[in-house]
Amino acid sequence: MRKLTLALGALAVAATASTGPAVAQTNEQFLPALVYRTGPYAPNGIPFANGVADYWTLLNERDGGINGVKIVFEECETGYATDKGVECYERLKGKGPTGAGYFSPLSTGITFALTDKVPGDKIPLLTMGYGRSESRDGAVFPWNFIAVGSYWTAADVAIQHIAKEVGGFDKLKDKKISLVYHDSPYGKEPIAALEARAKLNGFTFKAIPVTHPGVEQKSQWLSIRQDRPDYVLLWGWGVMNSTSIKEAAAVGYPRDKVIGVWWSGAEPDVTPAGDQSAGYKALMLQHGPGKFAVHADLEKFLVSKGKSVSKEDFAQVLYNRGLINSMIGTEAVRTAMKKYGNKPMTGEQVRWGFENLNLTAARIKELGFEGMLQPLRFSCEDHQGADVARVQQWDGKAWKTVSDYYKADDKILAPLVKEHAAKYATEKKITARDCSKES
Amino acid sequence: MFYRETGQFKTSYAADMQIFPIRQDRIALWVVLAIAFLGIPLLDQLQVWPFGGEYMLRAILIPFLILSLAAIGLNILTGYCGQLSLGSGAFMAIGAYSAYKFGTGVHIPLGLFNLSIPPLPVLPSILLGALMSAFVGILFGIPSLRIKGLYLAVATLAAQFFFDWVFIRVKWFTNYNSSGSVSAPDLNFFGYVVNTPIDRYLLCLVFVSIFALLAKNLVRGNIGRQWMATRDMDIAAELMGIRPLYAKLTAFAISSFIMGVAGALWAFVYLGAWEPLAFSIDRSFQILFMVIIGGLGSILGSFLGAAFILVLPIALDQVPHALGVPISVETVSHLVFIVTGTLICWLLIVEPRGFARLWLTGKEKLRLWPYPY
Amino acid sequence: MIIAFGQFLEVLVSGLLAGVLYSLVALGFVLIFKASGVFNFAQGAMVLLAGLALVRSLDFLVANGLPFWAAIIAALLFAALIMAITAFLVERFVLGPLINQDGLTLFMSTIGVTFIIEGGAQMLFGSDVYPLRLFPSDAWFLFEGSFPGGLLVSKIDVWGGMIAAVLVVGLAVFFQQTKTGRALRAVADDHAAAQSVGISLNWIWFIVWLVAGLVALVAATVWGTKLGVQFSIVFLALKALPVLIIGGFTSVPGAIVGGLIVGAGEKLAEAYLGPFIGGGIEYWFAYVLALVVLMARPQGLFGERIIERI
Amino acid sequence: MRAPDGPPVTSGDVLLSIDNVSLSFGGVKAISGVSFDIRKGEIRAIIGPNGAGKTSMLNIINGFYHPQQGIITFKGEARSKMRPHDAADGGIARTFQNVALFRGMSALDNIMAGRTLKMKRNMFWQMLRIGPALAEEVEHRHRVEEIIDFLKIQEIRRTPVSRLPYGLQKRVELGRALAMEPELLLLDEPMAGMNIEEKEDMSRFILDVNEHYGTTIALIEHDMGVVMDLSDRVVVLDHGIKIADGTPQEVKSNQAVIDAYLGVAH
Repeated sequence: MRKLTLALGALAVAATASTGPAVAQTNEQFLPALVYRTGPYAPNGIPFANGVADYWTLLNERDGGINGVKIVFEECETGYATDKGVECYERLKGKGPTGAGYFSPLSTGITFALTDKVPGDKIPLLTMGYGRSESRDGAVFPWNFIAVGSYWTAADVAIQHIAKEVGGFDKLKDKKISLVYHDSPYGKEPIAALEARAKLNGFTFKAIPVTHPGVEQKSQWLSIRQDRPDYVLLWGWGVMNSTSIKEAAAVGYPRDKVIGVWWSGAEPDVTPAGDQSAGYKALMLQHGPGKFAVHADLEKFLVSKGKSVSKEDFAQVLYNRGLINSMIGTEAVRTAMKKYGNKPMTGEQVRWGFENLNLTAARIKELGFEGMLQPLRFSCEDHQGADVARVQQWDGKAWKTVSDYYKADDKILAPLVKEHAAKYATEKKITARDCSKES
Repeated sequence: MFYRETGQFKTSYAADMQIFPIRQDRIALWVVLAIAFLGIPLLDQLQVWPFGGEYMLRAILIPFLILSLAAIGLNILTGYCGQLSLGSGAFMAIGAYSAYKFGTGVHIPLGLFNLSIPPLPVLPSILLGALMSAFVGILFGIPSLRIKGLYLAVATLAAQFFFDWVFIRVKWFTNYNSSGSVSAPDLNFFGYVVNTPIDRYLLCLVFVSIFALLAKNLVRGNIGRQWMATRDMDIAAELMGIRPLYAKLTAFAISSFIMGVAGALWAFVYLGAWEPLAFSIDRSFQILFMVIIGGLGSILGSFLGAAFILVLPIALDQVPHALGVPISVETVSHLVFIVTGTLICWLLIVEPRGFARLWLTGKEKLRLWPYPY
Repeated sequence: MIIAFGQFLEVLVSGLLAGVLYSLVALGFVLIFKASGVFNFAQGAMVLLAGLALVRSLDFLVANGLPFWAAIIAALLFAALIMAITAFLVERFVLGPLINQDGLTLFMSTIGVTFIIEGGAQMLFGSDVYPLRLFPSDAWFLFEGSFPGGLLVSKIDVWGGMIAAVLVVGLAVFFQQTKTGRALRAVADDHAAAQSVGISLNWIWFIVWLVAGLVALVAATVWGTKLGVQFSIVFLALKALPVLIIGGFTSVPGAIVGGLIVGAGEKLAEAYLGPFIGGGIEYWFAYVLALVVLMARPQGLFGERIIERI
Repeated sequence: MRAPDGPPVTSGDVLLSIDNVSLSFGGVKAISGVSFDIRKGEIRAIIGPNGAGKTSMLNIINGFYHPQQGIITFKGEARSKMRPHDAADGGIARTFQNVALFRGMSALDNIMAGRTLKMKRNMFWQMLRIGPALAEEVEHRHRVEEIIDFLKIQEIRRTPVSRLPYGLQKRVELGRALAMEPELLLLDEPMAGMNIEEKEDMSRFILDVNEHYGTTIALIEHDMGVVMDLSDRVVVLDHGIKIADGTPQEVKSNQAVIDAYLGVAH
């Protein structure tokens, strides 16, 4: 027992010692980063984390922070594990003079766990392109911002693209579309939207689960080979993506009939499979890889001075996504400052900033993200802000954009969002906000 | 000098059979309990170091208590009864998901006879959930009558992977949620909603204290001796009339029950919303480490092991940061792996019976100090 | 009918071959368990370490202008050296001091070793995914005349099968024909007796860990080509476990037969049982299969019979 | 050592009888067609050279081995085989050739474990450990302390048995068997590896048990002097066959026994 108290005492020292230095200066905006640079999903986690960090550093180096408020950030390694993510959240949420501005966990599991905690702590969650699809409904989920696109958007856009390839929605009838998915809440999210689409467009939909972490998919792809679906949608993460592409090649399934979600469409997903990846398509969370205006600044202020944390992943898909993620977050902070003044913002103020964020085309261009992001505007009802996506194809060496923007069909998705949000509200006994009364 | 039992005479067997026959130990226990039940809430109320903010409670003490409980559960099975289990995660999951089902209403359509139970309050939900876990524990304990040692561990792994799959695949358990992730109902105890960190902490503390006491009573009573006899020499135990069936299955049942409670608390109190991955094989291994590092066959060891395994990576993670050493999280995370591994090996070399034995040895030395002869 | 049979055959064959790939990992377990009674949980991590050492040195050498074949040989030697160093360190600092401890303690210590290897390997060689291309990974389509679409056989699986066969023969020769191999068998039979005839236990343990490390390297070449060298490779240990259980902890042929049974069993179950109960059942099916075998034979199919005495 | 004036128990009720029992392991005969009986209150020795099947005989009596053939009658009930817990329930206790104590437990707990069958409170009472459960625990502790006093092992109560010297381990094991309050006590080489002094102590304990508690004892022992002093009747096995049965005096002069011990070829 005495040992126990000792251990706890020692721990307390460690815990408080670490909160010490951050409090020193007051004109600092603290931003936490939940990252996974190790473990099974590290190949995908690293470039994203690098993009996030680089953009914040860029703001500090180039602009001296946000409106003169310096950004202080700290990474915490989650290893993609929910309980570790919760620990990181607890550790970081109170740091800095005003606490954490917002959290981006980059994990559906951690997002689900934090969704329950953030209303109490009054910190917004920015889950760009992942998380609960129904959290688009800002009336029920005031603290979640599923920016740019949800899995239901992705599912809908994928079907639209298939329809275009086969020559119209009427041609979808009697087609077979299978979904190979990571057997977790992440992978299961699109099923509801795909089932709705299947009912509407009359194609046969089949969902094929792959057990975490997805290193063994032989039987799944053999069944695809025997079943011969017209298209295969891929909802994987980490090692599962490249394994899927390899198995598709091994069973001779045409890669250009495989369409991955935007989390299955980055360089670490295709390079391990080498030439076999050629032809594989994936959705874009609006953006692709490559250098844009902002990269010139990054090279000038960071890379040339050795301040960038990225290496080969510079300007890759997930790195760019990290940049966008940081940009949306810091723009929300900037928006909040318009109302509350140029000082560090609390989570509650940043939430207001998100809800009133309006990234126009002009503003996006000004920020150097033209070509990476379409206009984005949050509102009380709409915490997604945009609903468009494109498709890219891997030609064996690089990703090439092969489609225009598709807009997800609100007639299908809006009722789904309403239904699931209402269910969540009843379950958690939440009374939805009345958005007509919000300013 | 201060730790002496000289002059303390027992006048009855009942007194000799207390948990801590030595007075100083008893005092220490009361002090720890007083700190846990009164001191920590007070410090939290005053927001005194190290309880500024909620980090200490929410990220350290609550998971520590819950995982200690799970470790006690596994210790009964592995430490006391000698049945190696790698399926703790599964039994925690069964506790969590069953409690969730009882808490949100059970509805089983059986054709004409629909079985419906209205949503139950939290406390009965958790206990019924744990009961389900105990039931499944008995089921998966049956192979232990034939299979032993590492081979048995595989039977428990079968449980682990099977239930991982069940809770992902069978939508009934997640109330047909599209994503298969569920969130806990309100923690309403007799009209009082437990919500603040300190309330949650005290809730866990009450559960852990009660179950630790009950577990301690079991292991020092008749059934505990049967478990240990089965562990140490199952054949001799059988020839003395100890039925292996009864001893092993009760151990499986009690152990799964406690792990079920821990699982429900982990889901309801710590995570709030969870998916099956929260109870994956990693969790099973984590609990097993706690038991082995803490000390097989020791309730105290379960607490020590839980503290060590939970706190070590967190502390290691924060030390370089606190010292202002600029190391990337990547390197830190790798170092955490290396240091944890090294410490496990080192501890096993120094004392294979874990912290609990180190503690006992220390106490024996202390008893003689400062005059070793 | 002919289609159904073709499909069945295809699933069966690919399952058998996939099983052999598990056997590659399981073999490392068997070697160490047989010679030292240690259940080596670190085998999966050793495959990761070997793979990382191989692919990183290979990439480095190729980038520096070495011809591919020379680079491969050099990289294999480098990886073998890394495994030898690992074997030495494990023997010297972990198992040496733990000699005469019970099986559970030794098992736990290998979990500690797993952590050290996982952290160390990633710190030294990086935690990204590194493509490795040693074997072709497309497929043959056999009997296209008999079955529509032919019978699909992955080339890499066949390579894996051949390598496993060579490995088993190699190990058999090593155990039967070499002096060290015979010493290993003597130690496996009786520690004390082996020591009394002058066999150094430390040396033997080093050798056995080295051999297991080399087996891990072989497994890494195949699995690295299949998955890319990355952290997820450590999960193979969990796929190898049921193989090991079915075959018995102490039998080299058992590891192969166990692999065949697990591979075929889980693939057939996924294909023919999975659709009815929701799919994704491979993982637990392998374990349930192992459990069923254990209920019939508590020591595995090829394990040594446990006789209870008092 | 047995008081010379006490008449040897040569007649009385039969407690256990072995009738034409055979046991083999995969074709190797360990015991073939052995019959003998054990009378209430006697000390019955089973002797024979190594490999004679003595321990197998004890294993059959308390149900660890199941003979392929033959009838075992215990307390008037005939069965073809014993089950270990039937034997224990019926009051057969046992010590082992190679000490089979519960090594992770203290001496006290080992002996308390012997009371298992006598303790009736269920798990839920034990969990609470109040009222009747505590009273039961205390009551049995009293009984166990009597045994501890009897065997003079008070000082080592709390010591884990794995730390005890061999002689004391044997004593604790006897205590554990006594705690079962057996009607029939099987002792497998209770004095193996002991020095003279320890042997004398152990002999005294065995006689005391037999006299004070009236416990019937069957023992295997190599030390002929001890056997002749202690036992009322002796049965001699060789190669799984009974070659002699009778009082120590009778057996001692039996030619077959002498041959067996001297190794005369059959």
